[in-house]
Amino acid sequence: MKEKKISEDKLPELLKTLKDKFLVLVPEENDGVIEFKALGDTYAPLPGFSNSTRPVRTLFHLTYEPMFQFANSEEGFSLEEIQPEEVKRVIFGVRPCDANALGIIDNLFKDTYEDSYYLKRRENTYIIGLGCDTHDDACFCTSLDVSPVFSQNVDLMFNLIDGTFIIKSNTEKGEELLLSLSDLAEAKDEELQKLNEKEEKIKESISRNVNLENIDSRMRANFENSSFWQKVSGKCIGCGICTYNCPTCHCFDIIDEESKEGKGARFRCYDSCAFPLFTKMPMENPRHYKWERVRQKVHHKFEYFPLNFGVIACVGCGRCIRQCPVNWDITEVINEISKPDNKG
Amino acid sequence: MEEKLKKEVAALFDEKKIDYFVGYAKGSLMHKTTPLITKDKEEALKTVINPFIYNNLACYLRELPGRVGVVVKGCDSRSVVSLLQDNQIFRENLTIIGIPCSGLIDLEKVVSGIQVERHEITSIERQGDKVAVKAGGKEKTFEAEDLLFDKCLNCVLPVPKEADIMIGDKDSPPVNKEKSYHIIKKLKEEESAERWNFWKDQFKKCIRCYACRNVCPACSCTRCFVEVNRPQWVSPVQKWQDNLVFQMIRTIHVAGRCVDCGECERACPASIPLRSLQREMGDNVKELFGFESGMDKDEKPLIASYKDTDPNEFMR
Amino acid sequence: MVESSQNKNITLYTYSEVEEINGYIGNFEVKIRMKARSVDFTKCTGCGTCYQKCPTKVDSEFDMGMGKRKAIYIPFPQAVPNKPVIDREHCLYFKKGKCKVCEKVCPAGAISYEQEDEFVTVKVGAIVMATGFDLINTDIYGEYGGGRNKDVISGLQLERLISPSGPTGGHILRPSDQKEPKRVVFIQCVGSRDEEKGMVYCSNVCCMYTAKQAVLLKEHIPGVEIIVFYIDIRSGGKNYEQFVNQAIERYGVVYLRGRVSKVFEREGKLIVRGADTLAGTQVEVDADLVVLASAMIPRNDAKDLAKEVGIPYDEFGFYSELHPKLAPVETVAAGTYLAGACRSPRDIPDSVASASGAAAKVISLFSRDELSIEPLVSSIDTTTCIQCKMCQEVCPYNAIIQEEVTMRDGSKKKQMRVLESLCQGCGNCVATCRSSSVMLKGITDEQIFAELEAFSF
Amino acid sequence: METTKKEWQPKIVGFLCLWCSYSGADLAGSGRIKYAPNVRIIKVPCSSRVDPMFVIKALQNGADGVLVSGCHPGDCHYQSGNYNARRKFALTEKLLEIFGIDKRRVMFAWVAGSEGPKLAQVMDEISRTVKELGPNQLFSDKN
Repeated sequence: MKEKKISEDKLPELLKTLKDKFLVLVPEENDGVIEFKALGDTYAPLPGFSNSTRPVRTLFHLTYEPMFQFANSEEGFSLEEIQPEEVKRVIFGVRPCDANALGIIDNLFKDTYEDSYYLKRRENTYIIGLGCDTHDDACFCTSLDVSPVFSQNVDLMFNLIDGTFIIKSNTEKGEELLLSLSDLAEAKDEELQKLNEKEEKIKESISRNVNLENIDSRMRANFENSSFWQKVSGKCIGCGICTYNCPTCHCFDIIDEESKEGKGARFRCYDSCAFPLFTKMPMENPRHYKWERVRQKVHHKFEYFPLNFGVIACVGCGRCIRQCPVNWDITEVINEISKPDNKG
Repeated sequence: MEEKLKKEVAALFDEKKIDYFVGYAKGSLMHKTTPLITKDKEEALKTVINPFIYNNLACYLRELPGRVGVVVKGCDSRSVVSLLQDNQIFRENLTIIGIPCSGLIDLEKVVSGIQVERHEITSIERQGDKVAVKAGGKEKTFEAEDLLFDKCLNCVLPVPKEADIMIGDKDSPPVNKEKSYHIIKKLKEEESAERWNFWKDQFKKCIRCYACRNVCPACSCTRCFVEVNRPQWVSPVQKWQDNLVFQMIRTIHVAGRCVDCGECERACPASIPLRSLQREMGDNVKELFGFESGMDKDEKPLIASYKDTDPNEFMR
Repeated sequence: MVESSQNKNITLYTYSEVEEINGYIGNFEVKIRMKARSVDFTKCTGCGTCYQKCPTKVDSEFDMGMGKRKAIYIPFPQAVPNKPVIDREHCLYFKKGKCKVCEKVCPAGAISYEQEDEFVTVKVGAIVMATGFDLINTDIYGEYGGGRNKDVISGLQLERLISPSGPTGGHILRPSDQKEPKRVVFIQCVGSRDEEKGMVYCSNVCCMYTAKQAVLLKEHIPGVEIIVFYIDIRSGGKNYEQFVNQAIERYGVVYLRGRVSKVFEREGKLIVRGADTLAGTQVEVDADLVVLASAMIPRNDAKDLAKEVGIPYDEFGFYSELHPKLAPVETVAAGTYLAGACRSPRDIPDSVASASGAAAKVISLFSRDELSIEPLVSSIDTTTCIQCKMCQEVCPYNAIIQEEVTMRDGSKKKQMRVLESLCQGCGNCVATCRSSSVMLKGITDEQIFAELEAFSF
Repeated sequence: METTKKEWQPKIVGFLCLWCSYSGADLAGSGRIKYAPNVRIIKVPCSSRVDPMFVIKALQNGADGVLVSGCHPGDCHYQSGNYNARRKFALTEKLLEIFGIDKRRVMFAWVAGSEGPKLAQVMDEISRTVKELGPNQLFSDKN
């Protein structure tokens, strides 16, 4: 289908029509935290580069979610499965990096075990991407071949060119959604040309860069280099910001919470490899030291995940750098590993 | 100042007085700084001093073996003293390099002040009571107290007390108690139920990343009580109830240790005003027991000591 | 005392003070300050020439200020060891740098002015507290003369007057004019059973020693008249009631039930004004000597020592026993026992009984190789402990120590440990530990948590 | 039998020290002193055993009120436990205030072993106060 377009000032109206059929989520700022919230009376676009504080995956793979309830009473043991809510959602304003990340973790949640919670939400959600007009100094999507204006994992892609949104449909779901929106004009070729120019311009201006040449073999070679890891992990405080707010991290823990009278529920909740308790076993902790945990995080993204699914689990959204309380910078670490003089 | 610090650091390495240097380096993001922990003299010379050295480096001291030279601001020096009181670090292993502090500039306040994003701001310069900010074509001068961190506006100790080397002269940030306390004051005036609802909403945002705890020098346990699972005081499931209980108990645990460095609030990715909790607790500790954290390394920790004259009126 | 000084298993430290107590049951380390005596005991023969020649006279503490001693002195005739000591506060040489008479006259050359306090640390397995008592200062009783009248004395002072080795050689002569008294008034419960000014408790011994002293006075001074003002006569104890009856019936001691409201001087006599509540009349008698049965109180520094040892004491300063009925000589500080009046006012038979009890407890403690204790004790998880030592700070029993241990790989590491023999299981350390590294067996957090959960709200 | 709807009764957790307050409760019992039955007692060796965490956890578990009681200052069976405890209690009280939990839900009291009547008084007082405050909805997901 040919790209459509809509004038910038018509967007709130468009979103409003979607609201009749869907739960429409749009980014909203509150106290410096940008969150996807249900669309209110009107949509107010956020200025400049403003990606959500938490990646959009947190709307699919929830911080915590009950999986089943159980009760143990005199009548016997009962168990009731809890399925995710059946709500058709439209998420508007997803940045290409975050959309790409969904594509990456789809691999995992669709793998040998199909994760119904995640997949059902994916199925029920229309993702409308919003191309970046600008970026900040933490962004490095270009290094990971992520376009700042398009992603394969959106249903619709919006890009603002001179006061007009160019709308590109990317999936059948997208097309279906687009068709439901009445009379949108088709974008002109020169507008599409301008979009390409915009893409090139942003790509050029992103200066943060990671060298991923032969990264897997270099990572492997560097694995045993404990002094390297000790050094680079020195200032890490071991909190969970970079993992919890990473668009591709997905580790979780399973907890049974039993309350009074034998009633309870099983929960799935986020867990982070930055924590000492992560995968700790009764007598042994596989990652006893901070440097081992930092190494796990980096290796998981750049070695193990590619090994399993053929794709690096990083999209260069820059959250881990931007939000880190001590400015720990993964790009510096990767580049350090990629340095030709790094002995490994 | 920076040059003097570099000279001192070089001398410490040359005289083999320290094994590690802990200071600040230029960060990888515009205007930000990052902790610098190194055994290498050349690397240590990358150290910087500017109004953005917000990290409280005391939180690294427990981990480092050997003799450590550490750069501290006034608030950080109180953390160091507090750790000394708690037997977590030992004075003979430390060379404390003190920096008189005239307040730290809160980049978020700069951004919202000039309405330009951080990475587009070309320069931020402190000139006495004023701060000049340049961004693209814009240029604006602010009153320093409008851009400093809230915590700095009611600083108890701008000049480190427990220090071996002092870099620079006396210095202190402007005082504006009103501004420093605006959240605390607002909450204090509310009914307790409203206060509870406020915190309830705040902790619905909490993702339990534990950045507040990990960045806090007062949280010196290797195993936190939340990691205890028999009994499970706090469930790992990030429900607001448990998030809130976690912070409540943390507040009790750091009472008498918290030096109002404000790192918990700065680190919080959910922008929960944690500092106002800790600061108010700290003020209460001072009022109740006349105890101010991290002022005298020979003082007994708050909870390990008592006085016959401690408040008793609240008891039935 | 002489006997115990000769026992090879007993070491007496006289003229010494306990400075510091460390350790725990079976392994106490007691640091003792042996005060400088200024006399070399290895040389002194105890001949007594020095204190005969010493020019300085001082009020004798042993004679309750009624007699004199010298600046170099033996506190009382049966003292062990029977060798003198120089009172540096009053000695002319120490005060003014001149005199040295004792040094000149000492045939053994035993005087040593340069002697300094010495410290000795002894290792002991158990400690018996036997710090005894003081008398309340009756100067607070203005109605009884407030200490201004020399002839108003305490029971202990009268005891010295009766003693053959006392200041009067056993002749009962009143302090003011050394005349034999013809009428003596005893006032009971001075400071005892007095919520207003004194102590709320009964001093236990006064009824009986008053009866004894009354009888002795009757025997010493023919025709002496004795009047005892009392609240009630407490003569519980073997043969005690008979003894009091005998004093009244055979010796004719007059007992008047009532309080004395005032003692004052008139024409060289002491006028005692009081009530006879049985007759319901006011009485006024003139006396030559008034004896006050002053209350027994703990030694003035008993509390300091208790803090050092780690035992509790009551509001007055008497040491607290572990259990009032079942463990009257034990204390909460394991390995520390109580004997005599340091626990509560008591007479000689009771003191001997409690001392024997304490000794028996010590013997039974020492006879075992292993100690059985309450199982409710704390323990520390050294893998999560950060050694902030807060538990050590709050432990009232010094039951938590930091020690160096050798790890499996041969390296040394410091860690905290609870001495189970000392721990009394209060749980203060548990609630103080932030990382939940301390556990109180039997009352664990898990158990309390389970109790909370079980309430099932 | 029961015809009238039962009046709501608060559930209160009481942490009582073994030596004083718990003995006080014993004494109140043997003295046949009547008091409100709302406090469920957890016996602890000493008030210093009470971690502020217990108080918070009790409230989170849905207790409508918490009573913590120990020996009077100076009377501690363990010498100084209650002095240490008092500092923690003062902090706990402030903590409740800071977070906006009604302070009246939590009561700290000194009750000696000889104070049976006071124990009864304290029990009545907290029961009455908490009853007035109503059920503890603080940690409830509703509202």
